[in-house]
Amino acid sequence: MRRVILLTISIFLSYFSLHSSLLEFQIRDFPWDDGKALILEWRLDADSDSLRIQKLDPNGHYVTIYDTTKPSGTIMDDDVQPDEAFQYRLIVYNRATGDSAMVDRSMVPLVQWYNTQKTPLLVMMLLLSGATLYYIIASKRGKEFFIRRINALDSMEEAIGRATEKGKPILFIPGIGDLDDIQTIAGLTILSHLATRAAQFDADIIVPVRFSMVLTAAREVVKEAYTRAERADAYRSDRIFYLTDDQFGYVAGIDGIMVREQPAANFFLGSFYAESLILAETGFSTGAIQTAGTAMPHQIPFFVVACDWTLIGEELFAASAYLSRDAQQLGSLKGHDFGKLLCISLIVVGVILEYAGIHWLSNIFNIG
Amino acid sequence: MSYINTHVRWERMTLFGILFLAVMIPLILPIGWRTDVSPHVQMVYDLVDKTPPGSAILISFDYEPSTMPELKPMAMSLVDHAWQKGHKVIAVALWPMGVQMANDVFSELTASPSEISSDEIPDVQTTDVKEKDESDEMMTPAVSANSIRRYSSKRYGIDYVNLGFKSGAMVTIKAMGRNIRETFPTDTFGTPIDSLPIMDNIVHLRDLAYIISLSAGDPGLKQWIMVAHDNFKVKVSGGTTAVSAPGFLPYINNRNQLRGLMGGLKGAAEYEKLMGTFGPASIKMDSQSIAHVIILVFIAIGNVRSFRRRRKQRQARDKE
Amino acid sequence: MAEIMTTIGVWIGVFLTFSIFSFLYRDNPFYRFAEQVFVGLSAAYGFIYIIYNVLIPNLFTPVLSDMSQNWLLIIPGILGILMLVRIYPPAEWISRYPLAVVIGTSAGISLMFYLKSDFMNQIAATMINPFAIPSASAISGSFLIILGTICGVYFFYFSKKQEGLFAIPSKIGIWFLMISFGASFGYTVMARISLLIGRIEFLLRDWLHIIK
Amino acid sequence: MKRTIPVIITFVVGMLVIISEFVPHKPFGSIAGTLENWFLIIAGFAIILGVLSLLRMSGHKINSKAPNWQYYLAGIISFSVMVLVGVLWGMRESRGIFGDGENLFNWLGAKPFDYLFNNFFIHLSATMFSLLAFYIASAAYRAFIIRSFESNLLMITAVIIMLGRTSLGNIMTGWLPQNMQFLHLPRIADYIMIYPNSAAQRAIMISAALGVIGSSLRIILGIERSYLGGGN
Repeated sequence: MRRVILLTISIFLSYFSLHSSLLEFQIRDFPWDDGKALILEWRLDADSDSLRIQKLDPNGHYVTIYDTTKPSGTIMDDDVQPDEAFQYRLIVYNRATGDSAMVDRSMVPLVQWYNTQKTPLLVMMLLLSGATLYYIIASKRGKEFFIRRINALDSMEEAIGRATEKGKPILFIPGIGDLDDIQTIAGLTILSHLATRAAQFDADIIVPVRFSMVLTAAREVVKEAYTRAERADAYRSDRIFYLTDDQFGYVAGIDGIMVREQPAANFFLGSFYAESLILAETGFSTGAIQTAGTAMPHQIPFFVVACDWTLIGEELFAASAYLSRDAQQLGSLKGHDFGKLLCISLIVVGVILEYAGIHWLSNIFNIG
Repeated sequence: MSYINTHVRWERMTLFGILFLAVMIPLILPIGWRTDVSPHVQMVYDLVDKTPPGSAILISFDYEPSTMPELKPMAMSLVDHAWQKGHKVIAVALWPMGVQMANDVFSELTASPSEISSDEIPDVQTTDVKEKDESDEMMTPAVSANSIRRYSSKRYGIDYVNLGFKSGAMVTIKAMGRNIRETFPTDTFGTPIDSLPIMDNIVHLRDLAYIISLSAGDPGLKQWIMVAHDNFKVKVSGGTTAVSAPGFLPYINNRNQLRGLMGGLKGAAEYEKLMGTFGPASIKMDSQSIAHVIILVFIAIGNVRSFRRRRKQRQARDKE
Repeated sequence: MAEIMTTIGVWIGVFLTFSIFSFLYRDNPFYRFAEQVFVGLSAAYGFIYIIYNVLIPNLFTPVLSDMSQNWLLIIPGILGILMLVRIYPPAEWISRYPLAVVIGTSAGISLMFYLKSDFMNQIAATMINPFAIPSASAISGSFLIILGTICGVYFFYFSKKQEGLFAIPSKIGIWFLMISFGASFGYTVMARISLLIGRIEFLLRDWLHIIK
Repeated sequence: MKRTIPVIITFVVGMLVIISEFVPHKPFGSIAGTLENWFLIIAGFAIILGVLSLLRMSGHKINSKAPNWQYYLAGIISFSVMVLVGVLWGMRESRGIFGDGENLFNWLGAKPFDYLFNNFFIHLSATMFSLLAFYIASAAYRAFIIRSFESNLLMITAVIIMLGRTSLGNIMTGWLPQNMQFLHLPRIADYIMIYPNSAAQRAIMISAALGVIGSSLRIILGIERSYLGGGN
């Protein structure tokens, strides 16, 4: 009997002790974020066999999200939505004494005005755009920058010349992307230069497009180019036309144009997917001089193999600046180069740090 | 008019004709070359093989008819393997057409032998049977022409379910991580999820033993890796078209972001080899091998011709 | 009846398949017919698809069912209509307004997206300890990745004549690019042959019933 | 009015999107997503322009009896029929003006729109796509010629990968002894894909990203604005 009483007392005491020694279970909002994380912190002075943190799911069940025996610690729950209350509970259990304790907490994750997790991104953006702006301003003030030759771009003029000599049209494909793809816009800015040249040489330029918004932009570009060349009268809006939104329907149409109109120069500049090789091979079979350019890594090989000239990746974006020979634009290319040097030095430093077992730099760059 | 003269045109036509035949003939008369298994496919196989019976697993059908030749054989082998191991298969789709893709696979695998039309029943069953039968501990299903097992006893809602399509890949997966039942309140046929026994005890992605995405592009495997693995720590594996496979190789790393990968038809054929079946992918792989040989021969001929032409030109120049 | 229509469907498919294949030989009436049918059908498909899957669910349904919650959607609606003003040529320039919104959005989104995923994350992926995995292939491979990435990036460097000493990394960069192009090409052959297999399967199975 | 305001709009919109990346608080946090949705809607309206352009071009060819005008007529008919059945009976889950057309469905085995899609569109699309198999062969035949060191690299890697990807590599080098396994063709192919190939792809991605960043900045700052046309 005494043993039973003692046991009861001890259970009572230990329960009490566990409860009172459980110092805290706190939930805080993750500071300066987009409201998608909470910090859960607990501290317990007594021993426990199991310590579980559970979270109330939308169906009203508590689900264990963390299971440990550590007496104190913090975890982050990033599976939350901003401005919604989330319920948690901490359950501690001590098998030897049979004690258990439970604490309930709830918290609303808040959205702040700045997301500190994005600081590396911000710094990098400011560095790159700052450098670009610096070079643009510098070139505006008359500083001249050297830009090496890009053969594929120098050859474009020649291709237009050949088309004019032969009296055959020029075909321009601004890729199969819509205007939400910068490659399409880059293609259109090159079109602006080509169309000016074509207008000067009085060559016919055909631009079939895949999306209606590209149609609108392409017409504005070509019209402006003809006006600039003082040949506004020669501009024909029906040479810039829409075919279809469908990838292969568009390609079937272009193939037809290539074999029937026999253009002497083909330009494929923009974003291309699988159809790249169909276009390039059909163009080859009609004997056109072909210039292609895309930043799609998977399609570049096909253009390299089947076209006369290929703008690889970044060269597509540099093209309009290069062709315009405009000081501001050339200055901005210098900004690209700053980015490259930065990238190379970061890689070198990063590799050395990684080898030394220091991971903070690569972690900074690994952002979601 | 055309740039290409008649000679070159005929040369091209010959190439095309040979290639067409080279692809077609092995489809009619399979050769039976076996590929060896790459470690990445082995990883996928091991993941399925080592998961205990009774586990619920998820296969995401993120493809459409255009990429069926590459991805459907993977789906067939995977579901086959999962059922052999006694897993419960839950299908979802991040692509609208994926729903139909999943239904196709299930109906083909569950078609009872009597449902298979007479021309689908093989004349020479025995030759195929001896290839498999290494690990039929769960059941002994009927065997069809391509020696893919048939599971007429597998029941919808108990052994497998098709939850259907949801748009907004990343968001959908995140929502599934929080609660699958809310993301998919019904299956694709409109049956409430609560009345499907297979879904008992399944609330989160974490309740799944593994997730396999058969992915033809974006959205697909990438989103599953980024959300299901990176956020919710569920094992993710997958199969992709051959073209996009290299892009996923970096995810097979020490963080186990991706547990194995099947790339294209070859990956599918390797999985069939591991399963001990000579399925559709293995047959097509023969076509592939022949076509590759033909192209290599073309390259060789092209080189010989260009070498001769250049020598002729040089000789002509020397004479001048 | 549905079976007959399915059979007819298969024959149509076969006819169109051969019409497109005939282009491999040269342009001909069959291809011209198939091409124009394809352009017409696919343009119609895109048109109908956008009405049912973009305009109705993203604009008309939300605006008509709950105006107070979705009033903001009126703006893109107006911008869309401004786009259509182009039909009247003297007012063509008005379409530049929606165009400016669209291009501004694309530029902003692309800038952030590429900075994150293609610039920073790729740099992070290259910060590797080459000796992390102690095998000859992994160590040599890691060095190749670091060297190849650096030289490849340098290949695109514009503001330096690539002569003398500066030509070396650029040259190495080209080698890596060439290896990669060859690899991509060789790797893609299989996917392309798969497409042809798919077509031949259709002809042999659905049409001729030679294979199962 | 014609040019300055659009440039200002581009600048403001571009800056808002960038700000929304760093400021999660309302109303900034959702700007990028909202604008993306707007893009879809504007593009949805714009498709009418495309359709008009297509009809005008084909109509012109038919009217003037230009060469091959009959085919353009076939194109216009295909377009009109597809649009008509789409509007009348809808597509897949969407209902048209006349509902789902059950009778037609029973007769065709699908909605008329889907019937056209399945039996015309899919075959045309798949066949057009499959032309690539032929073109990849002819491109290889023509271009993989031993010439310069660079083009040899291109060709040799392509050949190794092609061998390694199929059963051939296995047949050719499968017999190699254990200590020569590193010469096994599938292994070499994998090695090339994982290491040098990734390196070059990465270099292209990184530099192209710089190009995109530069172009985007030029667009937002209004330096590159040819897409807006001329005038004041």
